[in-house]
Order: sequence, then C-alpha cells, then structure tokens
Amino acid sequence: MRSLKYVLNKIIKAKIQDNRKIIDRHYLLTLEPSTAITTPKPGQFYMLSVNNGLDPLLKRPLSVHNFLDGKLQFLYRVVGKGTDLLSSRVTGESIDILGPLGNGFTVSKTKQIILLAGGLGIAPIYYLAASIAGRKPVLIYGAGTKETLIYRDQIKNLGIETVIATDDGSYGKKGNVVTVLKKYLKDTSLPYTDHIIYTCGSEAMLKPLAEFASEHGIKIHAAMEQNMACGVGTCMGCVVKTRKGLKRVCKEGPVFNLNEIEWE
Amino acid sequence: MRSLKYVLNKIIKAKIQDNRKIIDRHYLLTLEPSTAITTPKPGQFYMLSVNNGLDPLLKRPLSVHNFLDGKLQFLYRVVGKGTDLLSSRVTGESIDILGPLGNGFTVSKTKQIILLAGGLGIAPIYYLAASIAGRKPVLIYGAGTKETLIYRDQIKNLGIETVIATDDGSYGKKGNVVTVLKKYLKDTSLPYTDHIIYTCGSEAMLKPLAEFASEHGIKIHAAMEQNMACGVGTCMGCVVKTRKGLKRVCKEGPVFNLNEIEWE
Amino acid sequence: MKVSLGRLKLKNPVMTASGTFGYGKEYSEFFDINKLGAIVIKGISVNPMPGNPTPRICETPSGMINAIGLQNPGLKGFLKDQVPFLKQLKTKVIVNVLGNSADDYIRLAEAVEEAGMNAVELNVSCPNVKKGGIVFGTDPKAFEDLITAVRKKVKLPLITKLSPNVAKISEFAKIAEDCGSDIISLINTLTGMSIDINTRKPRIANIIGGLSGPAIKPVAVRMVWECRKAVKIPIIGMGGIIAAEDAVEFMLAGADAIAVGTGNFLNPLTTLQVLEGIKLHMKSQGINSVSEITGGLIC
Amino acid sequence: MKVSLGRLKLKNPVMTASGTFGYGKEYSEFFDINKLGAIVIKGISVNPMPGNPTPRICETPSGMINAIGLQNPGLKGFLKDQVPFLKQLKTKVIVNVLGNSADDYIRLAEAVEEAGMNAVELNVSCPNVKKGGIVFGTDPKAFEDLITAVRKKVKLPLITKLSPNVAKISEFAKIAEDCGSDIISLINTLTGMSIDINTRKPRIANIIGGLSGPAIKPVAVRMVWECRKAVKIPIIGMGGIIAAEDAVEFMLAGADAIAVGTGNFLNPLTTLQVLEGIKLHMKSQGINSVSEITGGLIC
Ligand SMILES: Cc1cc2nc3c(=O)[nH]c(=O)nc-3n(C[C@H](O)[C@H](O)[C@H](O)COP(=O)(O)OP(=O)(O)OC[C@H]3O[C@@H](n4cnc5c(N)ncnc54)[C@H](O)[C@@H]3O)c2cc1C
Ligand SMILES: Cc1cc2nc3c(=O)[nH]c(=O)nc-3n(C[C@H](O)[C@H](O)[C@H](O)COP(=O)(O)OP(=O)(O)OC[C@H]3O[C@@H](n4cnc5c(N)ncnc54)[C@H](O)[C@@H]3O)c2cc1C
Ligand SMILES: Cc1cc2nc3c(=O)[nH]c(=O)nc-3n(C[C@H](O)[C@H](O)[C@H](O)COP(=O)(O)O)c2cc1C
Ligand SMILES: Cc1cc2nc3c(=O)[nH]c(=O)nc-3n(C[C@H](O)[C@H](O)[C@H](O)COP(=O)(O)O)c2cc1C
Ligand code: FES
Ligand code: FES
Repeated sequence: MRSLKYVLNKIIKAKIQDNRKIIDRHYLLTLEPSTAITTPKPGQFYMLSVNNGLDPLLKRPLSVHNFLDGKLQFLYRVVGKGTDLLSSRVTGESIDILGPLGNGFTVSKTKQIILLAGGLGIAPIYYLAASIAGRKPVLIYGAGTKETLIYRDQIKNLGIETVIATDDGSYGKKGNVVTVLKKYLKDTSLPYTDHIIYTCGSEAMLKPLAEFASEHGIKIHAAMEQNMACGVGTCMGCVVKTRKGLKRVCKEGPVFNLNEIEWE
Repeated sequence: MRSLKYVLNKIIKAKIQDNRKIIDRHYLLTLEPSTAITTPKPGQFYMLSVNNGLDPLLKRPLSVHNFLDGKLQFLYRVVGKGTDLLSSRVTGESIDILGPLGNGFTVSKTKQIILLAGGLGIAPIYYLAASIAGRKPVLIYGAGTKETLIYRDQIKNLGIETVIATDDGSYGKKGNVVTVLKKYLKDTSLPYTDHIIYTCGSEAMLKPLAEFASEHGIKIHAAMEQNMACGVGTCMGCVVKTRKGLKRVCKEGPVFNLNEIEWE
Repeated sequence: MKVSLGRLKLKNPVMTASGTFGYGKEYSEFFDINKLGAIVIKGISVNPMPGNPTPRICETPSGMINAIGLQNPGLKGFLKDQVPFLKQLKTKVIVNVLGNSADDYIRLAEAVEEAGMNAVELNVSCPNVKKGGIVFGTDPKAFEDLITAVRKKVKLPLITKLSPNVAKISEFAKIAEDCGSDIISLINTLTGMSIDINTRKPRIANIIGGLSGPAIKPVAVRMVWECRKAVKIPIIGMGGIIAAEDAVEFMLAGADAIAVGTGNFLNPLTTLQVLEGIKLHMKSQGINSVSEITGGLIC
Repeated sequence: MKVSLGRLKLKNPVMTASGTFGYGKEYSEFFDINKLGAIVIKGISVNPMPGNPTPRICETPSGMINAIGLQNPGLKGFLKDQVPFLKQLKTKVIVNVLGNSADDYIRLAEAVEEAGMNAVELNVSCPNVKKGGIVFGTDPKAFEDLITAVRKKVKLPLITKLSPNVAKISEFAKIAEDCGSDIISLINTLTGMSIDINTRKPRIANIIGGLSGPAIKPVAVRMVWECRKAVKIPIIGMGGIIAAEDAVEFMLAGADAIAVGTGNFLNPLTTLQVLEGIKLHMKSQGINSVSEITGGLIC
C-alpha cells in the first residue's frame, strides 16, 4: 500500500489557466493544480470532471499531453456531451481531477524507438517524445489532411527525427501512419526486430498494427482506450482480453504490450 | 392568440453582465438580453436556466427586480442547488431565459398604496416601487437584522416614504413588517379601507397578513410562490386555491388578490 | 415524415405526452402547434377532479416528480371549454382518459369519439391517484377486461398507455394487442419519492409521485425494445425525450412515433426542435422515411 | 454512529454497494477503509466468470448503465487471493454471492461463513446475466424457495438484495423476512438500455444493463419506504447516494444503513464524505443516534 499522503495527492482541484482551440474541434487545456504534484509518466492519464451538477455524471479520462512548470496539459477532441461542455469552460474556473492514473510507457533501454501517432494519438505520444528526446526516437505522425494535423511546427521543436504524413498527401508524406511505418522500416538499415514501437490509438488502428508487428517480430506497446467509470480499477468496466486474462485499462494499462492482446 | 413574433420574444439568450454578492447568500444578477425586449411589468417573472447539462433540469423562476437600459436585474438568495450553481456563473457567460411570464401588479388609481416587503420580498417590490414612485407609495421593508437587510441606501434613492424595520431592532424600527404595518395604519389619518397593500412573500407571512387585511377591509395583492416546472401554465404544478377555484401561480398569478385565496 | 399508426395517420412522428401540454392553448402562443404530428390532451375523467394539494412537483437528478393528482375539469367542462379550440386544429388530437371502472372509460371514449377527436388514449397507468388506474395498469386480468370492454364499444383508434411499474411490460403489451388495442404508448412515469431532510417531510404533498424526464430514458428505451419484440401493433415511445437524438433512440428501439413530455417544460419549443432535428438526422443519414428508423437497432 | 442490523453490528451506517468497491484494495489506497461501517464485495460465483464483452458501461443522464456480467474469479480464486486481505480489515466484510441454483448459493454462503466473513448478501436481482439471479429475484415462488433453503444451512447474517424490476417490491421484502432473511438490501439496478443513433448499435455490448446513480434515487427511496412499512427486519438502502443528504433521505425513508455504489466512481472519497456529512447533519440537528433518523419521515 502506498503512503496515504502520496495517494490523496491524486484527488486535486485545478484551475483552468487556458482552454484554447487548436484546430477544428480540438482543444488544448492547461491546468494549474492547487497543490504541487509529482511528474506524471508519459502514458498516464487523469479523470476530469467536466461540469458542475450531476450531468454529465462521470469524470472523463484524458492522457497527459504535457507537464510544464507544474502545469498539466491535455489535448482533447470534442466528440460528445462531456468534451463539448469541457470546451465551454473558461480561464479561472476550477475543476476536479483525479490522477495520475494507470501505468505509463516503460521505455526500452536498447531498442530503436519508433513513436507512432495517428490523429489524436499524438496526445500522449507528444509527452513521451518530449521526455525521451535524448534517446533519439523517430516520430511518425499522421492525420487525414493538412488541416487536421494538430501540430506541425511544435513537433519540429521537439528536435527529434519526425516523419509527418497525411492520408491525402496535402502535407508531408502521403498515406496513413501504418503505411509510412512499413516504408520506414523497409528503408532503414536496422533489422525490424531491433525496433520497438510506442503508439496510441483506437482498436481499428491498433489491430492491424499488432498483426504487422507480430508478423515481423517487432515489439509494440500501445496506450489503449475503453469506456471508463471509475478510472481506478473498481468498476471492471474497462477490461481488455490479454493472453494473461482480462486486464483493466485503467489499472494494468492503459499501456499494454500489443503482442499480448487477444482481439475479439 | 398573441402574435407569434411577440411571444417568441419570450425565449431569449442573455449574457451575464454582472452577478455579484450583495449580502451573505444574496446575489444581484444583471443580464443583457441578446434581443431587445419590452419592459416587463412589476410582479412578472422569468424562468432562468442555471446551468449547462441536464442537472438541474428545470429552469428556476425569479421575479424581475429591475429593468434598466434594456438590462434585466434579478435579486436572488442561494437556497439550494439551482441558485447555488447560478451564483457560480460569471460575467460573459450566456444563459437561457423565458419571460416575462405571469401577470404583474395592477396598480390602484385611487387608494393610498402601501408596499410591504419582508426579506427577499423586496425583489419584485423594489421594481414596483421604482415604477410607481410618482404615486407616492409608502414602503415598509424589514429583515431579521441589520446585516440581513438587503438594501439600506438604495432604498432611500427611490425617493419615497420608507419605513425600515428589523426584527431585533438593530436598524430602523424594531419588529417584523406586519407589526410595523399595523402600527403605521393605526397612526395614519386615513381610514384603513383607503389603503391598498402590495406585497410579496411566503405563505407563512401572507396568511396572517391576509387575515389582518380582511378583518379591516383592506385590499391586499401579493406575488405568490409555488414550485414550478413549466412557468407557462401547462404542468399544473403551481396551483393555489382561490374562491374562484384553483389558479396557476405562473399563469393567473403570480399576483393574486389575497382576499380571494382559500388557505388550507 | 408521415407515419401510420394503424388507422391513425400522422404528418410526422412527433407528439406531446399527456399532461405536459395542457389543452394545447398555452404552447400555441409560442409556436404553430399544427406542425406537430399529434397533440395528446391531459387526462380527462367523467367528473371534475381537484387534484392533489401542493407542492405537486419537485426536481430530482435529471428528472422531476409530479403528483398533480389528475386535476381536470371533467368530461363536461372539457367538451365545453376545450373541444371548440381543439376541433379547429390542423393536427391530430388524442384524448387521454381515466376512470375507476370500465364504464367510466367507455363513457369517456364514446364522448371523445362523438366530439370528433382523433383517438383515445387509456391511462391505465397513472400512479398518482389510488383509483386512477393503478389497478388496471399493473394487474393483468383487470387490464385485459378493461381493454376488451372498451374495444367492444369504441370505434376510434384505441391507444393503451402502459405503466412501467411492472415486472414484465411486454406481457401487458401483448394483452393490449390481443384485446384489440390499435396502438400502445409507453412509458408512463415510474413511481418515485423525495424527502426534504431538514423538514423530514416528503417534497411533494402526495408523498409519492411519478418520476419523468431524462433520468428515466434508459428504462423507457429498454421497455420500448422489449415491447417491440412482443407485439406487432404500433408503439408510441416516450420517457425523457428532450432532443432529436433521444427521439431517434426510441425509434431505433422500435417506436413508430414518439412523445415529448417533461421536455416541454424545459423549453416551450422542444417539440419543434425535436421535429427539426429528426429531419436533419434523416437528411444527414440519407434516410427517406421514418419507418427506416423504427426498429433499426443493430444487435 | 453505531447501528445494529440485527446480529450484524456496524460502527456506522455507511457501507459500500457490491460491485462498486472491488475487493476493497483499490480504495484502500485512497483512504483507510476501516472507517466505513462495512464493505460489500463484488458478487462471487462458484466458478470464475469472464463477464461480458466491452463496452460494458455507458453514461446516461445523471446515471450510468453497466453490464459487467458479474466478472469474478470464482469462489476458489476469491478465497485464495482476496480473503487474506479482507480478514485483516477492521471493518465488517459482507460477501455478495450469486448462483444458478439454491445449491450454488448454499455452497457459496457456507464458504463465506467458513472464511470468517461477517455476512452474506444474496444477489438474486442482478439483471445482467440470464441465470445470474433474474429468476429468483422476480419470481416470488423461486425467491421464497431459495431463501428458505439457504437459511436452513447458513448461520451467518443473511442479507437478501432485492430487485427493483418488480411490480411490488414490498411483497418480496415480506417473503424475505418470513423465510428468515436477517436483513434486506435495496435496490439493485433498474434494467435499462441506450442506443448510439449513429452506429445504430446498443451502447453496451450486452444490449441491456443495469441503471444506477442519482437518476434512480427517487425510485430507490420510494421502494425503501414501501419496504419499511412492510417488514420489521433491518434495511440497507442504496441507489444514487453520492452525498450525506442522499444518505439521510434513505434513512428517513426507513433505511437502517446505507450503501454507496456509483458514487464511488465519481470520487474515491465519496463514502468518507457521506460519513462525515451524516455526522455533521446529526450535530446540527441535535440528533444523538442514527436510529433517530431511520424511518423519521413525517407524513
Ligand atoms: C486512458 C484514456 C485516455 C484518453 N485520452 C484522451 C485524450 O488525451 N484526448 C482525447 O480527446 N480523448 C482521450 N480519451 C477519450 C476520451 O476519454 C473520450 O473521448 C471522452 O470521454 C468522450 O466523452 P464525451 O462525453 O465527449 O463523449 P460521449 O458523448 O459520452 O461519447 C462519445 C464517445 O466517447 C466514449 N466515451 C464516453 N464516455 C467515456 C469514458 N468515460 N471513457 C472513455 N470513453 C468514453 C463513448 O464510448 C463514445 O464513443 C482517452 C480515453 C481513455 C480511456
Ligand atoms: C414567481 C416566482 C418568483 C420568484 N422570485 C424570486 C426572486 O426574485 N428571488 C429569489 O431568490 N427567489 C425567487 N423565487 C424562489 C426561487 O424560484 C427558488 O428559491 C428557487 O427556485 C430555488 O431553487 P434551488 O435549486 O436553489 O433550490 P432547491 O434546492 O431546488 O430547493 C430549495 C427550495 O426551493 C423550492 N424550489 C425548488 N425548485 C423550485 C421551482 N422550480 N420553483 C419554485 N420553487 C422551487 C423548493 O420547494 C425548495 O423549498 C421565486 C419563485 C417564484 C415561483
Ligand atoms: C406534470 C405531468 C403530468 C402528467 N399527466 C399525465 C396524464 O394526465 N395522463 C397520462 O397518461 N400521463 C401523464 N403524465 C405522464 C407523461 O405523459 C409521460 O408518460 C411521462 O411523463 C414520461 O415522459 P417524459 O419523461 O417525456 O415526461 C404526466 C407527466 C407529467 C410530468
Ligand atoms: C459497475 C457496477 C457493478 C455492480 N455489481 C454488482 C454485483 O456484483 N452484485 C450486486 O448485487 N450488485 C451489483 N451492482 C449494483 C450495486 O450494488 C447497487 O445495488 C446499484 O448500483 C445501485 O446503487 P448506486 O446507484 O449507488 O450505484 C453493481 C453496480 C454497478 C454500477
Ligand atoms: S474504469 Fe473502472 S475498472 Fe477501469
Ligand atoms: S409552473 Fe407549470 S402550470 Fe404553473
């Protein structure tokens, strides 16, 4: 059992310092916690209460997108009622958050690191990239079109090798991130198995990715998503099937070794 | 049937220009309607949505407290969840309102007017006083203590004869407004029946007042309250018993001839 | 947007729920209520009813409890004061009726028929007044006898409104169908209660009342889905609809038409907005007819 | 703050609701769970159960639907992995059990008794899994037989958890009392459903699930009140409690103790805050004993 003080630190009031639109439907939220917090690990997440009152009822999970000068940043897309209400909250308002939760990425000490982010997958991957820039990872980041690329310039500021792609070729390479990954691996001099991939995304993207990786013996870890109620391991709502049985995304995850996931 | 345009004008978005604490738990809300509105009658009310989301679900009824340069003012006390949330809303936020609703005070052309307000009853009575100052009404206004008097100085600015009272005598006359009223009527040279009283308050205050008035043949009209769901006469939630049958506070009221109310 | 509820043809599937739209006059001050598929009148009894003492309503999380107690002017008052206005409307008018005996219901339904109204809805499920239907709505035998008796005498399209306060609502849906009800509507309110902890008194004078609003929507959608699997007759779905999305949800679960109740109280224009929103949804999804939505749940 | 639920004595009336507190470990990272009156363990079955596919939960207005499908490690796994932690707690531990036959329940209850747990709660009301109790909880005869059979074999305080998906819950409360149940707890979740209108699929994989949270509180309070009038045995009230005010409301309606379920998900400290809030309420109202609140409704 961890010390009480440490854990109580997870239930926090935070002040909205900024909540700005980045591109259509995407917002960057900067929070100033009312008490000092320890540095969250890339891949960890927080549960945020988006509104007053009992509707929406549950907190919403968002990955840590950055941690700067004691301030937490989240990058989110408006998809439904909760994120819509969150986007309407303004500087100065107070908001309850719970975290950091879950296990972050465990970074390999030996392999060549590939960071793979499609669309909003950049939310946690950006934080990971920033914190392991010294390890010289390669970032492959893609979106549908130039307009839906969330970052172009800030990505360059990370100072790491970056391949940007768009599905329609309107910016960077043409194709989705998986295609670009395959091409990258084909072109590189290192054997496939010397790489490890860290990624984040929906099941639709992760499933083919996992197949490709296991075919070529590449290790791949991904931050996964499931609907969550509690975020701390009690509701059993957020499970995924792995070779070692059902695991909770909020507790044993959100980062999983994709090679161990049993897809339905 | 009134013209559609006029009535649609009742469903309004308004911007919070100011929402400030006056005294403990009492707030003055100033709203700027997004479309020009006609002058509401003293005694009329609006239904205000206090929050986003579905909790609280229903709008809350508040009496018009003032109408200045096209801006609506409401004076409210935090009593529960809805008013608590309302008090947390800040300048610049938008809020849905519906009104003006109900029938306002019909002002006698002949009688000496007495305005009677205990505590928050001042909300609509203040507006009535301001709009009929030329008719030289007498305002009797009381609260528990000096600290719970909502206004002291602004009241004087109305430029009408005012008697202020507190239950504990910490400011103005000692006693509740009903006691003060009785004394006032006793001391005045006009016969009791030459007066008409306009008031606002809870059943607890209005019931003895009605008895006193009918004993002495004094006319008395009061803005009454009931829990409301719709505010426009369809839910049948807000009825009061009168000699002419059940009446809806939101539609036939909120101002009623108290002599016609049948108390349970 | 046309829908056929058997013999009852509506210009669109958006209706009002009984007891939440008065007799149509109030909201006709806000918009042209003829745009709606149908309006449903608050429950009428043979004799006038005074209703319950106040407080009659209170709010609950995403919902409200009401115990109006079926206040209404009685059949005579209704025919005299409301029918002239209702008759000149260019939308269907459905009259909700309630009684203590089959005879009451028959008498009301016959009068409604004579008055030229378009359908009658049997309120067998109102939980507020001891004899206002609670027996009919939750006892299968009494329920069966009532519908059979009314059906024998009444030619008008017959809507039976089901109570959700039962273990298996599809059982009642099936009985309604078997006994000749043309349509079923559901759900009426769930029985609920709320207490003021400071005064220790119930928040509504009647102690218990009917819970309505978005809070009950998941229960209502589930019940519509269960009934859809049990019967072939048209279903009017309701319970917590405040936006077009909610309406479509009910239709996917199996509702042929939907009714807005508590939603009217949030905003007098809710029904109109629901109607417009359904149109938009159909357009954006390339749906041509409402019937392509009804029962369209994929599972 | 002490309360006696018959033979089961608690240091205070605040408990957790089964399935919302895991096996106690997770929240013990946030606070000293020994401060609670009792913790109730997620339902245990004889054999391990994998539960339902995801999505298992979705949100609804002021509520949520879950169809976890009673995922649990089975009796053996529970005894081995959870009991050692639970045994060293300084609060009462109640184990929720579920089965397909009376024998299952008896076997589970006996094992729970042997393991030194403080009480057993019969989950006869879970609506998620076809055979996970739905028959026992809504059929009076099966319900009666089950409790009678379990009572015969089990000495531990027996809590019967009632399903709200019935027409008259007090009928089941009465049977539970007559058959020797020491305590009843209510309510379990209301059966509900939610549909994604764009995909046209149910929002949870199991199609239907259990509705919980503040949305259902009015129904739960009403049911506690009805049961209070019907039986003398202690009642554990639950359904939408997220604050002390809610807890007091249940107690006024007749609950001797209360349980927090969905409320735990909103904030890991909800139970503690409810406990502190009840204390404050008692102080401000000059109430010395919890029993002065229970059943204190004035009407
Ligand atoms: C560990 C984790 C990290 C995440 N990080 C990010 C992030 O950094 N940026 C970001 O934009 N999104 C992130 N998400 C997704 C984000 O939580 C959902 O988009 C958000 O909860 C949707 O809420 P809503 O009310 O707007 O949508 P709703 O209207 O409720 O539903 C829209 C969709 O969101 C899903 N959803 C609803 N509630 C939840 C919930 N409690 N948990 C998960 N999904 C839900 C529904 O399944 C539905 O498909 C993350 C999710 C998880 C589990
Ligand atoms: C015509 C009218 C004019 C009013 N004018 C004013 C005013 O100018 N200033 C002011 O402070 N208050 C006014 N009120 C009272 C005000 O509406 C209530 O105090 C407010 O609705 C309480 O909401 P709440 O959520 O804070 O309280 P809750 O927590 O919901 O309940 C607290 C109390 O308020 C009552 N209440 C709750 N909902 C409603 C409702 N929808 N309508 C009426 N009462 C309700 C309850 O009965 C309860 O006793 C007026 C009421 C009416 C009917
Ligand atoms: C204030 C009020 C009054 C009602 N009166 C009636 C009635 O007279 N007859 C009836 O069958 N249902 C009545 N109902 C139930 C509604 O018609 C509807 O079935 C229920 O409220 C669920 O829908 P909703 O959640 O959209 O309100 C009433 C509901 C409310 C809120
Ligand atoms: C995620 C979840 C899992 C649950 N699992 C169980 C269970 O295993 N056994 C049981 O008897 N009740 C279970 N319940 C029901 C709760 O114990 C409780 O009766 C219900 O949720 C109402 O209380 P609430 O509104 O406070 O959540 C579960 C509820 C939830 C939300
Ligand atoms: S969100 Fe509750 S167990 Fe993961
Ligand atoms: S508030 Fe609905 S009739 Fe008055």
